[in-house]
Amino acid sequence: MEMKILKEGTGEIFCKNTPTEMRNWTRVNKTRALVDKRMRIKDAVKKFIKDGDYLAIGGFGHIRIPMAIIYEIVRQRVKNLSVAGHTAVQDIDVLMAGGCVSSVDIAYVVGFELRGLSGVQRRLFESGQVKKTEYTNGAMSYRVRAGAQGIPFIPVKVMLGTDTMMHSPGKVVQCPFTGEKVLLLPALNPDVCIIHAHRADMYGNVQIDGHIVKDDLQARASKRVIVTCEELVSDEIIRSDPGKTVIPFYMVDAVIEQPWGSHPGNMPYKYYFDHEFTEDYLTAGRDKDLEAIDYWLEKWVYSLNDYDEYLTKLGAKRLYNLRDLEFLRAPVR
Amino acid sequence: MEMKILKEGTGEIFCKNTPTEMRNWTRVNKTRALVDKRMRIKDAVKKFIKDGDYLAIGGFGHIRIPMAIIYEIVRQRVKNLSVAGHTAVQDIDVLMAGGCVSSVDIAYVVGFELRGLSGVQRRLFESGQVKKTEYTNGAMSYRVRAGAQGIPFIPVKVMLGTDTMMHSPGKVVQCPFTGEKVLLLPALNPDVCIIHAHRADMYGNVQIDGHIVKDDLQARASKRVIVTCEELVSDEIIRSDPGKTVIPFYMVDAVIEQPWGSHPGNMPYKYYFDHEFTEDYLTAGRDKDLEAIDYWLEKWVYSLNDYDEYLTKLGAKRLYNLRDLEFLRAPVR
Amino acid sequence: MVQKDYTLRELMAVVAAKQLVDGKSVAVGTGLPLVAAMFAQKTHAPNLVIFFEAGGIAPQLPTLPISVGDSRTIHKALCTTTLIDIMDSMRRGFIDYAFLGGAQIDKYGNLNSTMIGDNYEYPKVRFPGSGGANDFGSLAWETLIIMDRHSPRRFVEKVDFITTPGYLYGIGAREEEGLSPGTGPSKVITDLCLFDFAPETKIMRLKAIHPGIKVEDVKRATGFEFIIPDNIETTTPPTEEDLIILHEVIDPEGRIFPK
Amino acid sequence: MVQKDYTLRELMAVVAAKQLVDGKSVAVGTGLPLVAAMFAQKTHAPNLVIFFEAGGIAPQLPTLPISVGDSRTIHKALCTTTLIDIMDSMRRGFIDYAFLGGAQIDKYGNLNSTMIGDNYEYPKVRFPGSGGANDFGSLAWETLIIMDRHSPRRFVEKVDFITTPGYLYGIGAREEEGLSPGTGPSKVITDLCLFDFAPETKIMRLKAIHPGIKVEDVKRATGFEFIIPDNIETTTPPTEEDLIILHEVIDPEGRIFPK
Repeated sequence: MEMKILKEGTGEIFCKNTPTEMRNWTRVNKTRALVDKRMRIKDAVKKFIKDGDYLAIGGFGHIRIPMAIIYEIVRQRVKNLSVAGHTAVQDIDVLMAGGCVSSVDIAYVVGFELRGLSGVQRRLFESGQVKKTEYTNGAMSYRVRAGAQGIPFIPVKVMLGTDTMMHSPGKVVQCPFTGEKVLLLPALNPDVCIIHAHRADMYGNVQIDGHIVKDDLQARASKRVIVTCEELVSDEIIRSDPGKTVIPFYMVDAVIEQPWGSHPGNMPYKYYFDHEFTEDYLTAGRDKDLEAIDYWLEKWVYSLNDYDEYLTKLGAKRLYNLRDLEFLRAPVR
Repeated sequence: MEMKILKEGTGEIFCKNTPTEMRNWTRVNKTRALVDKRMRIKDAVKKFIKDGDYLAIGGFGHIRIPMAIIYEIVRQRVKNLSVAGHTAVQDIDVLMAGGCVSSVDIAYVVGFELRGLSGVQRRLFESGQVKKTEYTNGAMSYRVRAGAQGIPFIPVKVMLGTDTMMHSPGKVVQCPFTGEKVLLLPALNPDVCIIHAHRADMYGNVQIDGHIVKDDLQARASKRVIVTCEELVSDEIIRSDPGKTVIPFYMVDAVIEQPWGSHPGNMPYKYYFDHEFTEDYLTAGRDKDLEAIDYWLEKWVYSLNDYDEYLTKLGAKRLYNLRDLEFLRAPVR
Repeated sequence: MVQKDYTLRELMAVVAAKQLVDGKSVAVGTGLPLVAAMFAQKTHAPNLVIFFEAGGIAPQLPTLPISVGDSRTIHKALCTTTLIDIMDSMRRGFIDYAFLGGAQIDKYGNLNSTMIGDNYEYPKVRFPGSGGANDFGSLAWETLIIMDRHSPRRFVEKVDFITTPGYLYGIGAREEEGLSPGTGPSKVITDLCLFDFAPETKIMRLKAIHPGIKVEDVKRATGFEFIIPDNIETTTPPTEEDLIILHEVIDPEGRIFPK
Repeated sequence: MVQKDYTLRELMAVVAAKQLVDGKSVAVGTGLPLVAAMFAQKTHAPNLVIFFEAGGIAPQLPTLPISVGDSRTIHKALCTTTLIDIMDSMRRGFIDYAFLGGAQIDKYGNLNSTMIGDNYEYPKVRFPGSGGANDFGSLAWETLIIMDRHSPRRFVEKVDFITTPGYLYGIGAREEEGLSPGTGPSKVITDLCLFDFAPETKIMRLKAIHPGIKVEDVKRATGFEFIIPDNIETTTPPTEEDLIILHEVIDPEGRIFPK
């Protein structure tokens, strides 16, 4: 008896980690002990993100995105990253503007939802400078779930019959139990996952308020997990509500307290989008003169030493206005 | 190209629902509107549980189990149930004592952990009166996850090489991406899932404190979901902490406020085991004279009209002592 | 002639809203789809349940979100969860409608939101790709497509890339490829007209035209042959009250309908 | 002769505890395994992390649980989650040790906790089945097996049913069947002795015997041929302090070690 492969896509698999290799790697490289994992963002990026790594980003492209880490990756000029474009918006755009990315698993990229398309990404994808394989948001989540579960592939019921499938590495087979056609997709086990959360303790127990999007799965599927949080709390606070711990400590490699760490993104229950900042950024990226985006990067990334300087440059008033906006109230300051 | 089936088990698949049938059934039979789903346990069991149904039970066998519903199923003398024995302890034992069960997907049954084996279950399984197929706790969760995801099968990395596998319906194949061997198991989509939770609103938004065990997946995979809860709250309370909603309303068919609904089981943060009650029950079940268990059933199930009468018979003092036990404090009453 | 006391976008929003039946559920994107869903809730479908792809279920929307994942989409929600959980619910059959759009559409309702050009490696224009669109188009019971700027460049014989499945290559094709039976696009709402799909061929069929539009206008704007039945309805323009709901209740900031 | 100032159960608990290295993680069942893990935490392995199958991670155990899912297993835990999440973490390689037991064991460490008899349909005795045992034995890095009542009825040439994989039919068998490389049982702790497995054959090998026990006693009690190396250690009996920890700190209610 057999399951015939009826059709298959030609998309390249950018992330080569297999579940078995992940296990073996985890055994040797991840501590299970409760140890203090606080460090500076600079050091976390230096230590855990290498040229050529496959990167997964938490949040939803411009919501709850780990921008402080993103800027630091650009600042350190990391090269040839592959990125999970599992709704990637401002996060991936800055990385691509900084020249850090060489290939992308695309579910949603290039777009800024209602704000239109990105000039930076259009340039890089349309010129073929950045390689790509097609998926869907659901498919990317399914792949990461398979990676988290430690199985090498997963059957899905999306992408079937489309060019999206033909530009993926998916394989169509018939279910040996029901006979129905399913698409098999390879598991995804990123090298690094970066996440911004509401709170964490120094051991790496991470809690997120509101929708989790895909961060639970990505942390479970990845080798390294770097977490910034709005608030670093004691483990007693974590232990008082352990059902809220979305990512347990043993998955996490570095924890950094970084308030406003998602700017200019929206951090639910904390601050809303800095719309003007993003529009200015998009304008620079769409400028035919490439110096415009380089100027932006110089101004907001390279010329600054760290995220503290970035926040200082933004100024307290601007930041607190975003808090007012989040809570739909008029600013008082 | 093909995936050859290298080995396969002979276990019977008791639950015949397929993901595609589930979808079609759901479209017609499940309301998506926010409607009042409160009803009496008696009516919920009558309306939603039929002879021959496949039943999934929430909690962990003797922890957070929906005993009020279990007793009502026995009282209504439902017949020929198949049950997911995904750590099934006191829950399945009472159903089997009541003659409601004809087949079981076994991961963990017969045992009461430290309390030893069940006489009732040994009798029924050893005599072949109740049919069985073998799985593991992990495997049953994976099957339910596949059912929740709406895919007909799932690859797993357990059961391989064992008699457990040979007495399951699993099929061993090689992964078409990595070449490694995996076991394919059929998805599980139960007809009915019964759950006891900490709180719910009348629409069926369900919140559980502490470990979820498998209730999230089982509710997602099942056709019908009946929920009892310690506390029925307004939807405003649910909306104030929506991240805690483990089961959203549209999956749920009936909601019943039933404090102490898990007795003699342990309800985390509410009450501990009624150890004496369970020991008495086990003693009756182990008695070679079958009248002993019939007497127990008559006394605690058939002679009572509903769970209110059961609680009255137990008495307030006994119940509040279990609360004290949960919080490791001396009783005052 | 189009009456000038309402805009085509307003008309499209109202026509889209009317496709939604009370007590059903819809997965929406930002922009017109969300406006249509909110409008339906405020008028004929108060029990319509709204799902957002990023994990928000049945929020009490305080204002129009900018993203399908932003704070507004989880405001006083009944459940906040994960993207995969929304997709799983859709596959389980819990989501009746999904709104979609794209850069191109063909007569079978196949949508392209990936690229323009004939070389995948070097597209003339690269668009976002599927996002959740292919998932929605594969899994929701009915796909409602909204396409503005109805023109032969967007309504084409063959899309450059099938991002999201319509009826693929005709009747039975979705089932043949393994997609869930009983699904597919049911309506296409444009700034000229409303299409449905002929049951016997799954080819787009003119169902209604907007006030002042002629069948010839639609033919000129469409790059493929669609079915023209004997009876063609005219869509109902928004009433005064409808416009008040659109402007004052749903979009007081004028983000979708500039003032 | 066994010294009578400690019981064999106490000795087994202490010997089991000593297999656990500080800073590693262990998935435990109730009874002796949990006692061993708690004892290790109170002595040489304060940074040992405890996982419970039903979803409790790193609780501060206030007292001995009765079930691997009861309230005690989530008391002030760092994370409370699902059974499948624990299994996924184990498959990802995060869990070093799992404790297992069974009704029968063979020379390759295969465990039977399903049934006694030769007819699956009508077993002489039906036991619980795998529960999480097969998952643990398939996925944890090292399986530590605790078997009391060491006798030829329990240590058999061929188990009636392989519930949980040991080394199956010898070296390479686990990998051949598709189990995760580098896993398998590492120790068997009985009331007579401590076994490990010979690296070249994966057959059980006598590593140490309890004080007062002779090799002959072990041979008589074992229904298969195990490997007897030249050097056999003697296990270290619990100290006075060990016994105080066992009785007063871990099991003050005398549930595992009746007073």
